[in-house]
Amino acid sequence: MFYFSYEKINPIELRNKLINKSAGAFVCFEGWVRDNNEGKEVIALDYEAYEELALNEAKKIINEAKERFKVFDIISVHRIGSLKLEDIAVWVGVNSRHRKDSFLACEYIINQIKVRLPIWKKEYYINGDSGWVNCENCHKIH
Amino acid sequence: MFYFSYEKINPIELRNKLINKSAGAFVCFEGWVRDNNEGKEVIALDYEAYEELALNEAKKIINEAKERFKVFDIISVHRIGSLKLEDIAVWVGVNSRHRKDSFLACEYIINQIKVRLPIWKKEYYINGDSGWVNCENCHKIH
Amino acid sequence: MKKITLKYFAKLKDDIGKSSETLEIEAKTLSDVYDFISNKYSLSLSKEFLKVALNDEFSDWDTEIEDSDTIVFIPPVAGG
Amino acid sequence: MKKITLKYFAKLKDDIGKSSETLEIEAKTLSDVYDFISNKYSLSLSKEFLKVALNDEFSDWDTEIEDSDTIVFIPPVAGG
Repeated sequence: MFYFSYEKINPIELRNKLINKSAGAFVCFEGWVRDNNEGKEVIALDYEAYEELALNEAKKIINEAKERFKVFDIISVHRIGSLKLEDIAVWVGVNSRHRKDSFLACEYIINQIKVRLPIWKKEYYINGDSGWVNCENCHKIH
Repeated sequence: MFYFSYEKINPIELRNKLINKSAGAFVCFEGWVRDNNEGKEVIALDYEAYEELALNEAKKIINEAKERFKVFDIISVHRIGSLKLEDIAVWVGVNSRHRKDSFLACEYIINQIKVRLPIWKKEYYINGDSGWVNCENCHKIH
Repeated sequence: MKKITLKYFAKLKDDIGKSSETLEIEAKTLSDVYDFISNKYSLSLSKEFLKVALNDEFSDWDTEIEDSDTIVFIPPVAGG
Repeated sequence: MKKITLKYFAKLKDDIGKSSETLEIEAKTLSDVYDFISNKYSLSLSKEFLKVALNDEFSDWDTEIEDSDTIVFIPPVAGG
């Protein structure tokens, strides 16, 4: 299951949804808003998503992970909107019988989310600048 | 930091100790008491540790992880005593700037804990039997 | 003429100044649509850095459009 | 004669029926100590499956003991 959240992500609530008597392992990843990126001091950021496509693509990613690894359940939530330092931007939790599958599935999910989901991040810097991450070099001279 | 807990492990409390403005990634592993092992139905278990040696060895494991991977902090807690299904037996949390280091360090720590720390698990089965895990084959005929 | 809906996100939304529009267009492929939009708004975003989606699924620039399609040009995502 | 402290855990504690003892022993190495204990309690646990700790650090069976050492024989740990 993947969904977007417009409010603060509550990690313990998500974790508790994955409790399963037959699972011996739980692995989770949290992506946090950190105070620096490529040498610039970050004070806040906005996440924006093309939600319809992201939801379609996230469903595929989760199905791929379930085919590749022996896991019971996968939950992932991505925050949208204005985030502050230390806020959770993305959460991925996996449970499985054995720990190796949870580690592999969790890392697979977050790696694929980062490259495949249409989610954009605008950073606000301490010097007053702001910018869409990864789109500073997408220009050409016409 | 590694320590033993004689009470239920509180995952959100441990997670919050790792909050760090410069960290972009947090990975945690939880080992849960599951209802089956090698085909037998488990209803509860006891963990026992040789604590002095385990604490010495855990310190080494954490230092090794910090040398190998670029992480900020590592916290791990192992439960001791009588556990019920779904209880957390062991918790490992790591934060880092980039996610790869957190994944690698977290998995390194739990793998090493499992093989190197003198911690024993006695399982209680639904049929009334019980036994120390991994010690059923350590006998020879004198 | 085909009637299509365009949705804009992130850098493209900022550059174009709106998040969606509906227009009638004489275009064959998704690539043609981007060329039209790029010209209309004097965009400096290179197509080579963009992906494209048709009706909420990833698509190819060569794909031919139909009436009432929804099209989204996707700037580079946030990555690691 | 050396005075040593032995601590027992898990399967060994169950088999021996106590969690520690202090005794005076005529033994040279940790291996000798285990042979003595194994004989004393008719243990069926093979030394090949055990590790041994001397004064709260892992050690080797060949290590020589000294007066007031603390020795622990370590059954297989719980593993994955």
